[in-house]
Amino acid sequence: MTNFSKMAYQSADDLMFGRAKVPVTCGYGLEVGTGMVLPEVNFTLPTMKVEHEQLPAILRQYDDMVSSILQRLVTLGMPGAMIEFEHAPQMTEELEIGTAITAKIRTLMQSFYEKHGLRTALRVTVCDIREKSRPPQMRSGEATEKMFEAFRLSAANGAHLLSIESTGGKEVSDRALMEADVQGLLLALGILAPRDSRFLWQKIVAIANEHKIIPAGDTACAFANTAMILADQRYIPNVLAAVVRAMSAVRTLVGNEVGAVGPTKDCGYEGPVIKAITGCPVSLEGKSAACAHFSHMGNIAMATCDLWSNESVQNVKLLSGHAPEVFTEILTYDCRLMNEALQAGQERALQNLFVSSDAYKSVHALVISPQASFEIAEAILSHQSDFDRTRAAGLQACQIIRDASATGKLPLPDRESAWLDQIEEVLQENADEGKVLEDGSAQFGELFLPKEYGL
Amino acid sequence: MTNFSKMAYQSADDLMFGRAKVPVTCGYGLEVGTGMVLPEVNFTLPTMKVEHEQLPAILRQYDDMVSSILQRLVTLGMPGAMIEFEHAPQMTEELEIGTAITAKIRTLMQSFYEKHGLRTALRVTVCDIREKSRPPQMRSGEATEKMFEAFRLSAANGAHLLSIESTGGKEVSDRALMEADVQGLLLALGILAPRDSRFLWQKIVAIANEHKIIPAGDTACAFANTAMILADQRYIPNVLAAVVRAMSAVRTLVGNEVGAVGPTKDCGYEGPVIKAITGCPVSLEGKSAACAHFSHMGNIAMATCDLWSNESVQNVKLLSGHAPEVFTEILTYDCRLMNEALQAGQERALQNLFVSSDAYKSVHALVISPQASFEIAEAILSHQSDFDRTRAAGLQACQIIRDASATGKLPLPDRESAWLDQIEEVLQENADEGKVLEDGSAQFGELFLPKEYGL
Amino acid sequence: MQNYDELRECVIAGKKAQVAELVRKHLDEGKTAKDVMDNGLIPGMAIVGKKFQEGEFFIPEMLMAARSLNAGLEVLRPLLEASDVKPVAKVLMGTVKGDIHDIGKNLVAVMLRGGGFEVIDAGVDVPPDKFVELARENGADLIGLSALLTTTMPSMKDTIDAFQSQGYRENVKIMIGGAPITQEYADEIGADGFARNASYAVELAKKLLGVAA
Amino acid sequence: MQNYDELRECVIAGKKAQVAELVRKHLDEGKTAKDVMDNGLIPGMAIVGKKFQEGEFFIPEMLMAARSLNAGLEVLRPLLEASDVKPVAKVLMGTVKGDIHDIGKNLVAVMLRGGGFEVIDAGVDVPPDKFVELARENGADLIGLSALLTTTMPSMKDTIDAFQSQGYRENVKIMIGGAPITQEYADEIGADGFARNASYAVELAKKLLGVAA
Ligand SMILES: [Zn+2]
Ligand SMILES: [Zn+2]
Ligand SMILES: [Zn+2]
Repeated sequence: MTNFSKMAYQSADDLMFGRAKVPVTCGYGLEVGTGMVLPEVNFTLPTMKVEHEQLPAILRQYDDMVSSILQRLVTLGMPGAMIEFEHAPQMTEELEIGTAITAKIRTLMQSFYEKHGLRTALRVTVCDIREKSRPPQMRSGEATEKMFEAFRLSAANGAHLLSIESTGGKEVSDRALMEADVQGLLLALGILAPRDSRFLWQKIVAIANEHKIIPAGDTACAFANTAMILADQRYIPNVLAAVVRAMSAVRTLVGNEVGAVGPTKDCGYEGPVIKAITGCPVSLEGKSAACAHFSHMGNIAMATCDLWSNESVQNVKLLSGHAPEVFTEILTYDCRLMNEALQAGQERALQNLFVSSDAYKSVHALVISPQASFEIAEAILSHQSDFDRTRAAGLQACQIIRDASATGKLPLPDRESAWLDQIEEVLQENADEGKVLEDGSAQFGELFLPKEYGL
Repeated sequence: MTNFSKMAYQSADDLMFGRAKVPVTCGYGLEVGTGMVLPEVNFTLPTMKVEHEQLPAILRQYDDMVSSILQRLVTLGMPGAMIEFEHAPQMTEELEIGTAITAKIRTLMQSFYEKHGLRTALRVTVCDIREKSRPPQMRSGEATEKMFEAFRLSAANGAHLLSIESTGGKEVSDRALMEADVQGLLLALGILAPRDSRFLWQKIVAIANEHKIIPAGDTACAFANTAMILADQRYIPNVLAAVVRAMSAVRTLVGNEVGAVGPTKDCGYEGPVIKAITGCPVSLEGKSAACAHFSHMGNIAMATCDLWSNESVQNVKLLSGHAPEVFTEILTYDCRLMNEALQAGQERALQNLFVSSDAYKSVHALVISPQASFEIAEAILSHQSDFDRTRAAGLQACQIIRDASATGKLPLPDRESAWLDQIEEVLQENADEGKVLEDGSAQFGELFLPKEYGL
Repeated sequence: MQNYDELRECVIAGKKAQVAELVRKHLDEGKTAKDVMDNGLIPGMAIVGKKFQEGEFFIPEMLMAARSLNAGLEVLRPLLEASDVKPVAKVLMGTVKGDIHDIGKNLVAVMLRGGGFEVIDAGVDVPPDKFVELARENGADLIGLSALLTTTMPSMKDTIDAFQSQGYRENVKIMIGGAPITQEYADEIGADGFARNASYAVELAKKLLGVAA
Repeated sequence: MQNYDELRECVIAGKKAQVAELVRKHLDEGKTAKDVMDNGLIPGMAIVGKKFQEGEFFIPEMLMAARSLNAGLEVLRPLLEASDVKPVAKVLMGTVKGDIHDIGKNLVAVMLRGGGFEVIDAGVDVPPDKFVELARENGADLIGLSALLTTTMPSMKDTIDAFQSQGYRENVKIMIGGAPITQEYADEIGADGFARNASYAVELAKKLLGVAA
């Protein structure tokens, strides 16, 4: 177990796309973080059932999708890519379905490697089906066992990397977000989520080690992206979502502490913070993932990425071809541009454009800039416990937003500004982990089971 | 009529995205070419019939598409955009359908302008339905009359700009491409197509002037993109398609000679040549038009664009929203990046990356670089007649490819190299327009009607 | 009516304790429970709904207002139950079988409650038969089905089919929603409506049940 | 068979005049027309097809070879017609009503001719009834429908329906293709096959008609 106490980088300026302090080599000779940005392509089924009778049809879909993706990479001369297979819940539940798809994809990757020298690696992201029961059983019960079995079977049947979008604490976070209850968010992100990350990732790392594959990384999607999308629909304040983004980095970092080595999951915009602390490569997504979700960080997300992802797209027909192939081409050109900059020694200029084109147009973009990420990372490392770190990250985000607003660069409506004051105040007041747990248990007690978090 | 005899720019270095020597102001305060790149968004119906009974359903589709596009532009703070409504053949044929859609789109644009200050302009691209009969009647007959009536009605019902993907000479070009008959291509692109462009655009310009709207521009799509796609499927040599690209610029230029002022049509990769000669703004498309066609010029097409387009996408649902809205977001971030570079004085650095990331990976990309476009433009202006210009453009493209291959930068397979020799030889041999017409009439006589070209 | 101004303001500001206190004060002054409700509490909440629609209020602010409304209703309840107050329409909400996303469903529930509906939450991963069973048990007027995955959309059809085959389809309206859902899909599987977002769900629910907006 | 080497090479290289001359020479030497065809011309063209499949030949090269093949067949024709040679399968190709794109259709026609089929070209913007009429008139075995627009895809269904309603559906196989077309769409409208590109169209045509590849 690594207890990260020192930043991997000296300054925010050292954070750069395509280069990671601790690169990862995986799959069919794929290097991530050694001076090149590569596409991470993700895809999903069109509207159809996932059940045993459908397995041949499902496999045909994956065959078509992955073949066309790999062929497009070859046609465009992209030397390599990460292929992500993300489980729908049924693929984790019905183990043979997830396993069969994994094996099918792996076979295609192997044949393209042998025939065209295309370097790829297969990331399998198992579905966190533990959140199914309410309150969720995070450590016991059938769903938990099935989930770990899915990791084992994926590892045994072709996965080169293991990932998850873990959900420990989500049951509290979901409610706390809608109520803008910052104390509740401290409970969810500062106490429950890190405890779950530690439990979960220790097991995933053990499985990966046993099969000699890579325990890659997590994403705070269930918390921070949920918040961002709620804010985008004007359901909650943007500043709340931005602060949650920062706070959520700690729970993801815990995975790295117990052995995850990256690349982190694409939808984790806390990736730059994790990279700043651990030096591991990160996968990110932005404009070319508009197929999966709209965002305010289309360009800025590229600033520090090692893999560049489309998040997910269904296998529907567009005029040129099917959508997964279309987005493979888009990602490839984005990567070409970054790689050309790296080769020409122009990466700083390009990164500056990525950052400045988005950073002051939205608070969501602001908090994921290399500079903000670096500052949040420093705030995290200035404390020891997960709780203190989570709180410090949140306070740092408040400070970053306040500063940007004060200079006049970031336009912040009064309503948002008032919320920022309120959020900061509650974060300031709640320095005592014990009290947050106590109050939180009173407020959210019916939503979570303390013993499922080892409490 | 402008007889372009002098280049609008001094050198290839002066060709830059977002800046045109002769900008165009149109629609609701939209400026094109005055220092900013703006999205040009295009969209089409999902699988459905275009007929009178369907008109309410069709209008609902366009309402949904355009509303979500305009809303996305507002959300992302993009100050303006070109909206292109491109006719399916039935929309030109059944005049009330095309007209009703035009009026509907225009109404939405007006309301977003009034409510949000969103600056937009409506480009209506009428379908060249003259090619329907075989051999096509390019100047007489019902289809021709209907097409011009469609221009008139579009102008009267809301179009701010008129465009077309004209097809004069396509009947010969289609066959000549498949047979790699370069003499036939000289007939199609050097004799028939320019004659048709002159006839056609004089009429379009008159209609536009009458309604005080903009006669925008054409595209050599029917020739050069057809060739590129055939080459991409390995049906014809890549070098042939690249040479056709250069040759096709002359026919498009003729439109400008008789009064088209730009922006040229998005799918016309000869746009940079037109810009170099006339100084008019150009619309281009690349990686973010992968929804419509795959290409080898995803980044390099951005190098000189004033509008940046997605070419076309059906109204299908992706995970985030409908595809037209998704591609609006992608285009917007591309534009943000270019505009940030223009603001920061970094446009040269970014343009260099656009160019060098693609230029030597494919001959299709090579011939549309600012440098190549400038050289082709110069070759064109070194001659007087359309025929001589077309032939000179083709020879210049051969030279550009040969030079790039000779330096070792552009890998050119032997097979392609042999074809290049052959193509150049036939171009060299066929300096006599009269003989090309005579030989071509013997070879392709059953395909075209001389009198429909004023011959 | 002028004298309800403060009560309405307190509902809008979500001041729970003050709302209860003011309601008691008005009753002490001799107002009827119905009058306090119709002219004090309900108009206050209506303004909240309007502010949310116009982007001036966030969900947490709406939730606080709803809680203060409830605190006021709590005081009135014993008095109202004696009189002839219509029951509000009942909505059964759930995420369909195979799908475990619930924040979308929860949001719709919040919005519906804010709009005066009674909401029964069936949870996530709900099998078709369970929906029918709960609808019967609770006498639901409207069923709201949520799905966030292309691979669980077919469960929506299964659920509607279950209502049909068990002869209960006529008793309920069914609306569907979620990221991959479209109006076309709603039409295809025979749903009565498609809610493109949580705010629109309330409008749609009212339309489907013929309740005044 | 060794002595056909030169003939085969000339077919492959598309040397029209030399092919005709060599065919005459072989006949003069006493070979039968069938032998020249089966062991000289056809194997030469088969190699051309293979080279195209493997990306070594472009369409123009294949067309030149096909023309040289025809020049050879021209010489043999009077002799072959006397003997018992099976007619090749007939394909009717056209772009459906409303659609005026024809290069895709033309490409498929080229490929099919290269594969030994007789192709009747119905042109573009072909109404459903016209397809049925031409199929009857020409005794077509296979119909190839092309569409490049989402808005003209429905004409494919109309055309298949026309074959059905006019009682001629059983007499033909129908394959469809074009940029927006998918296998799912082919299944949905009852086509017999979907050609994802022009090269595959030949394979599919052979499969549908039970002709050896
Ligand atoms: Zn995610
Ligand atoms: Zn075009
Ligand atoms: Zn277009």
